[in-house]
Amino acid sequence: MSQSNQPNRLRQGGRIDRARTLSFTFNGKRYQGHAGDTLASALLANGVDLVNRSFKYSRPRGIVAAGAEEPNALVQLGSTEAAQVPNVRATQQALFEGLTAQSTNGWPNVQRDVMSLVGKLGGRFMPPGFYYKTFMAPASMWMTYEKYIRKGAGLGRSPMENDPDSYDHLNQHCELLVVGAGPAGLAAALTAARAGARVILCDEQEEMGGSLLASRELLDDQPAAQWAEQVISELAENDNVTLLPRTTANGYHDHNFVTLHERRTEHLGEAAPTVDGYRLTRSRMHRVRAGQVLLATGAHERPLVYGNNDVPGNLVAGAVSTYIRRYGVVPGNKLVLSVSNDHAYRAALDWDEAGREVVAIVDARRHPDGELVEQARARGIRIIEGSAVLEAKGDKRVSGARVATIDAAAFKVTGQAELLECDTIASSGGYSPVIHLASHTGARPTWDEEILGFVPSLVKGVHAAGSARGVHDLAEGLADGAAKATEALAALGKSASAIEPPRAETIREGEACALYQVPHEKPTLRAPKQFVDMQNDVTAAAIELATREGFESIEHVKRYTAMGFGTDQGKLGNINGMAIAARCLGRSIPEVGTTVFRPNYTPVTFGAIVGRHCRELFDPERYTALHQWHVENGAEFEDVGQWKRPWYFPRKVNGKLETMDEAVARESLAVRTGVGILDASTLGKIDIQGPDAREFLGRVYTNKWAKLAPGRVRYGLMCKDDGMLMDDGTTSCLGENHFLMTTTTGGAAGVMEWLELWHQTEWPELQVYFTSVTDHWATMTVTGPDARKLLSEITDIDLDREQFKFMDWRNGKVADVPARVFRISFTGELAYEINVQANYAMHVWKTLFEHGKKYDLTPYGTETMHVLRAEKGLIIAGQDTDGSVTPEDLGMFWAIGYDKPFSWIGKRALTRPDTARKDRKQFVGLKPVDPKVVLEEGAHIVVDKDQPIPMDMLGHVTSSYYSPNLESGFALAVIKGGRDRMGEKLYVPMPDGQAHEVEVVSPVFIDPKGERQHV
Amino acid sequence: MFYIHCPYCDEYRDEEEFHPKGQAHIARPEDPESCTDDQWGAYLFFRDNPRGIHHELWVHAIGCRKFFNITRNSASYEILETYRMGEQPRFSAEHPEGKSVETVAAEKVAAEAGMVAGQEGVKA
Amino acid sequence: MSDITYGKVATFNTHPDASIPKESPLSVAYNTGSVPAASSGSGILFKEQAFLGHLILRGGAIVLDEAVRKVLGISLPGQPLGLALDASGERSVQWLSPDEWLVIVPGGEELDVEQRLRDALGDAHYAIVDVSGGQTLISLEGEKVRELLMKSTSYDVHPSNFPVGKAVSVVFGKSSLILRRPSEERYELVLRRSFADYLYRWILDAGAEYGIGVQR
Amino acid sequence: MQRYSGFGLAKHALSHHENWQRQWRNPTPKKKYDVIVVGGGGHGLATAYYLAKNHGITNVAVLEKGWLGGGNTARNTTIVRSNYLWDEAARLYDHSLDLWKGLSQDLNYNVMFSQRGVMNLGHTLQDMRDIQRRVHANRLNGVDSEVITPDQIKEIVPVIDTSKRARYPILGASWQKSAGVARHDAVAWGYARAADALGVDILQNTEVTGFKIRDGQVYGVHTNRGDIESKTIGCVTAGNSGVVAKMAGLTLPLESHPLQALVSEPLKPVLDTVVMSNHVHGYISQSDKGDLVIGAGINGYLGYGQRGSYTTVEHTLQAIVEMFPIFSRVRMNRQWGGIVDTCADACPILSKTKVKGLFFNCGWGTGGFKATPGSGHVFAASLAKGEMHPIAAPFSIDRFNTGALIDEHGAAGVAH
Repeated sequence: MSQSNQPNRLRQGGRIDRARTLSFTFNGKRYQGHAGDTLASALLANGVDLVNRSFKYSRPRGIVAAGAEEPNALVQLGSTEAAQVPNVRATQQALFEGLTAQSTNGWPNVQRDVMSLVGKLGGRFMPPGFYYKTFMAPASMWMTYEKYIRKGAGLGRSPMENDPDSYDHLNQHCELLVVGAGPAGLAAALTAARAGARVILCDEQEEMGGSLLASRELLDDQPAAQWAEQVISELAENDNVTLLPRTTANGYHDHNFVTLHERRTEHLGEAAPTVDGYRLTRSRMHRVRAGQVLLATGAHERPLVYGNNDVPGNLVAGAVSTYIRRYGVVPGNKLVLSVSNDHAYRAALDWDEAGREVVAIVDARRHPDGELVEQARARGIRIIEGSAVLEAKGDKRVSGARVATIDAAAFKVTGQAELLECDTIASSGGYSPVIHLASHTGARPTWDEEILGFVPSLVKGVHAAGSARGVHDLAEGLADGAAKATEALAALGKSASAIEPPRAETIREGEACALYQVPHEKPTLRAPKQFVDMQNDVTAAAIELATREGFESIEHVKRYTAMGFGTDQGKLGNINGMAIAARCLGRSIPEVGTTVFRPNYTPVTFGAIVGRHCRELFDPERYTALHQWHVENGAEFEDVGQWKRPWYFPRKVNGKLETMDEAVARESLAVRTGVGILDASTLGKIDIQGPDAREFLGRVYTNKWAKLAPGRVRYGLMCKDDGMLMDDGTTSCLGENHFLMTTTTGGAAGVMEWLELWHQTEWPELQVYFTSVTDHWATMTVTGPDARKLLSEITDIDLDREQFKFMDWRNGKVADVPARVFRISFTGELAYEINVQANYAMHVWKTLFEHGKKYDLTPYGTETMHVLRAEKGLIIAGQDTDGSVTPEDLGMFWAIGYDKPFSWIGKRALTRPDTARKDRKQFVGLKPVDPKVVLEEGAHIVVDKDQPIPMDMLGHVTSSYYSPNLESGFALAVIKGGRDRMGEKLYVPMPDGQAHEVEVVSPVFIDPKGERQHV
Repeated sequence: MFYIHCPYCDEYRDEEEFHPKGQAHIARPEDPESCTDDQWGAYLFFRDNPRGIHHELWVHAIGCRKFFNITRNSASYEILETYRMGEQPRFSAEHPEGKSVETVAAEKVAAEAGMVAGQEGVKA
Repeated sequence: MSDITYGKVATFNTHPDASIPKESPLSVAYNTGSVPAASSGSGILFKEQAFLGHLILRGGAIVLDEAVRKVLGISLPGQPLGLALDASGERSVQWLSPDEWLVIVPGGEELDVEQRLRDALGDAHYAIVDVSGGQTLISLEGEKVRELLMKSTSYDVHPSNFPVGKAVSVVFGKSSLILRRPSEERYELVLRRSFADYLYRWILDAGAEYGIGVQR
Repeated sequence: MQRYSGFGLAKHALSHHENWQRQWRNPTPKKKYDVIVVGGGGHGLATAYYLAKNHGITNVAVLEKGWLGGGNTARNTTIVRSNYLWDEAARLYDHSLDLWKGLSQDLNYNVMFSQRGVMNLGHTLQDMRDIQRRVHANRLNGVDSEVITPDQIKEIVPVIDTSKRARYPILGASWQKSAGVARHDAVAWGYARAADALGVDILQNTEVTGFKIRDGQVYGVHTNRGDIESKTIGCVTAGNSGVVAKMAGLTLPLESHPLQALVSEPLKPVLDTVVMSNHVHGYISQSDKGDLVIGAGINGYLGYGQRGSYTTVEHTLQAIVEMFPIFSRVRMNRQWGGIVDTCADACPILSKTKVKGLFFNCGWGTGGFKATPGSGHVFAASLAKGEMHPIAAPFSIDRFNTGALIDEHGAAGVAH
């Protein structure tokens, strides 16, 4: 084992697996670490101080913390393009063999960064808000300035290749979700599990146990970590408990919905491994609905804000202990510890035990007297009382600490500074409960003066325990976890008795003092930079300046300085920043505001949020029963809602595939001269039964239904109560109290819900039931002059024109399959819509083609359908209408039952001043004067083609095609006062300056008397 | 992400199974033809839009397909109750703590007595 | 004629001779998708029970109960989300809403059942609609079915919430379906025809981790 | 007002920034003002600024219950465009776009209006028909707009997937080159500073609790800091408009819904323009800091909680990854929500009310930020004259009774 190449690795200790050495690469250089390391602990073990450059000033930065709160150590992960992950926090990335990482900033490299010069020289010219104050002249130059500003944007970079991995979701339910498997969380989970509750326990770290894993304390006279292991193994045995290590609760949402992001494979490699032939999902989002939520999320230690506190070698005190005790890494040789509390003394004791020099403990309190203080004294560690580190010395690594006595309350340096030589400064300004999840749904945390931190305000169903609510003592935290679990279960009506917590030694701690920003001899604006938010390079001076400029709300301060907007969301800095703002404004912290957080607690890969809803599973494709045939016969498809509908069927002609125009010309001619067939199965179909079915139809349709006899079919218009057309379709009378309604393809679900809405909420007294039968029936439209000949070959239905008239329907067999055949037409030709139970559709369809060969039966798609119906002036709701068109605008007076006794939906609105206007846009036909012209759909129509812009627009082209039947382009349009403009010549101005001349005509272009459909 | 008790399925279901349908208890005027334009406009478009307790119409779209009402706080998003069409809420801006079950029962009896004559819609 | 008018409502026999070929809603999936074979290692077995008779029954519970018992020998599940089977397990009645039930019977029986129900119900206000062509039934068995369901629906499928005899309509992937628990070892899905291909692909994808096998 | 410039900045740097002045005062409310603007968001502040600058009415108070620009101004995705369908809306938004172009100089505050272009993608044939319709209308209305092909899209946005692989392949887009983004907070602060310099009193932490109305005429407001009188009051309170209207006994034809947005972690520049898709439902741009700024959908329920449903975020990111598969490994940093006041026709209300002297400017739905200068400009003119400005007139509350709606659902960034 080559211990030698990891200079900061201790000979023993820590929870790493020394038998497993892992190689990794950082900024192109190879290093070694061990299984159980994070990238951060491995870098520290190897003495890598400089891990990044800062965002704005390009200052050298090192590792500060050991967990989610780390602001600096963001790296770009991945050895191949597709495996790139930007902005990975080295403190949260488990080491794996072959891990490849780079600093996200620094050019040409992080050691010698050109931009650092800019930072050094220009830093002073970049106060907060400097963008707002400059780059304004001349106005035309901003885009140029911005181009250069943008070059400096960002931390890591996006991969430029598609992700090789996939992600998934797991929906979970539990009675109690415990977030955090530290002392309070374990005690809570155990209490709930023993009470038989369904429990989920998650923890963001590689290993459960939280602070117990690096704790100095004993539980039941054994190392705390051992107790944690016992609890975890008991929980693992319990079927009702789900343990999720490596899983971050990243968002708390309303009604106890919590998203847990489980990193399933990120600790194994840069792409997910394959196990038993299945490639694991890279990570998994657990979408948890919890009866109760217990937050045992612990606390983040606050660093002190002093000069040059960002130089590598400055750490938070707790991180020092964690690296030593959990990873067997001492991140330096000579430590100065600057504290405001007893708890942090542990860092010095651990450092001392690791055999390295503690230069001094600098304690801001005049007379620290807790047990840990005594222990430190007993070891002969120098304690400098009433003092703090004013300023770190050093450039790429701490070389010393300037220390002086201070008056924290008066914000003054009171003594002469002493320079202590050291390479590491650890600091602690107290502990901020991790309250993020509790505030995700808007609850405002409250300031607790006793613990000098915000404690969560809890919404219904959420509980906090242990450090997460300021109970930092180990013994109390354990008991608190158990007690809160019983409270949570009681809220579900479940009784549980709190577990007997393990025996823990209570360590008497002296009172902490409030210290955030350490005063300097120079005023803040002139002092060396004192960083508050290291990721966004926000200094104490910036906050002071913001308050001077009138930014008094903490929200303003944050926005003006960008404090807390980084990927760490200000976990280390926000409260220090608030304290500084409060000092500048002469207010208290709670008066300045509160701190709220938004999901995510830590950033989450888009892929994990997306889950399997991507690529081929992004959105359902709905198929008709005939889909396979369409695919095999070369259909091009159109997306209509979620349906895949054949758009057209290009044929190979002389070895070349037809264009759409060619195919559509052929298909539409076939229908007008021979016979064509359309798969119309996607139309919505609703079975309506009941004695009041007819009355109901009369209320929801604009036209009359009282007299429609069984065997007959009628077209209907459906409006909303604002009078605007919403859907249309035919409805057939199957029996006196039985109807089959059809809807548009896209409108099917909406119409079904619409009918239910009116029935359930307005007219429950009407006896009627609606049932969707869209998928039950397959619908095939056979249409064209030869339709009767073809159909008669394979049906027992009497197709005689007198026996089976237009707008009749009949039962019978088609291709030996029982069918309902509707003689309705959307093409203007003789047409039969054959409906069969969908399982038999393919047989009927194929039989039609067998018999249709001699008639050249031509399959056609939606494009030809559109052309054919447009030639007949038949609208498509949603294309020729847009939610602002009434039946009157469409000129469909024949379908408006003005004298129906019930004021049907939409009727009242038609007499409002605007809907009754005579010059509303009305539905008309347009014929281009040049028959070769096919107008652009959506083009607008004007009277005066030479009018300067803005032009007065009369309306627009809703549908436009070339008609092989008319041998001309033609269009449908809505035009102001259109019905009074028949024969008028208008213009359609195009982008190229041309204007097409058009004549306003009837929208019915073919067979105006409608004879062909009656043949 | 609401967890909604469907009063028909009688259990809590995830929000994604439901569709919100706007303010509850907006009945279509009995005689539309006698409404003024302003009255018709009020029925179509004008809404209470309160910050606080709100009664709203939802449908259990992926589920039993029944419409029902929710009393919800539009600021905290807490759902105070769900109730079937034709029922009256216990909680309201006037009664944020909820009327007692007895009061509701008494009101229901009175309302039913009053409904015998009229064909009042269930949304009223 | 395949059509009988019951009073004022039309019924319809959709079935031709048995010789006529038919295709289940999963035919595209079987033809163009993957059909992994079941093996001893399969944590999930997927099996379609195609071509069953599916009827939607609408009406008041009191009105329908007696007729259903008479015709199917099953008590109408009056409680929400109830699923009741006959002794053979081949016929079932499922609560869909306070006035709606799904009846599933062996394929070809549906018209007969409908007509017998109509005979029994007389003049009452109710509706019966044949939807057999529009949906298909899938059975899922195996120790990993619950995990597959958890990947697919936010409904709580833990046995404490989803015991035998329960059936629910739920969001599934980005579509929806009916999820049923007819017995300890079996879960059933009722898919709509047009979504069947998507749902099949979704289920296979979700089940790949557990070695899902398709029995045909 | 201390003038901002690069030179001034350098000078301040030499004095360690010790001499910067407040950007706006913190005055004590007067008893009476000529005009009161309720709501200190972008629109309200702009209204006050133009009242003072264009109409010489400087005895104006802006009453803000919290902090300036703390509502939707601080929460939107900063998109500025004017490619609206109907003449009335196009005129309003294009008027606004014109003002955007010189705004930084006008306010002496860099609002970083960056004309990096906005494209609205079409994924279905109907999408393309709607896009063409809108672009044709824009062109004849003098609004810069064109239809572009998938190849052109790919050229402008190389990282987008325009292949046929997609569930809903991209068929084309409308493209407004002169559209772009701006720095949202700076807009509020810039207007506040400029209005303050002209004498406007900006009163933060001042919450209106009621209106003083006599004989149908408004003459003041009750606030948590005492009564303040004015016979002309403009309410510009966005998501809270319904609540404010109720204090005056009014009901408005709108509802307040949650609208969410989210950002990724900062990335090196990868996306240089704004891409919007109504069909797969998401829109995205990249800020100067490097965050991908992503707009999510609106929720259909009433919501004042400044948060919406998580599924909406899921669906939005699904759409983003569908269009930009390479972003799958990019990470989402933060999400948040705003309260958008939406009308049935997705157009705003700029209107008098039944109460004389009481005006409302609301209902901007998802389209408020881009309209900030134009909205303030025409609303100020309306308050100054007592009659609605011609550009504002079609947006009267009356349209909901007459039926003269201006249906902009197709053009609104988010289909409601």
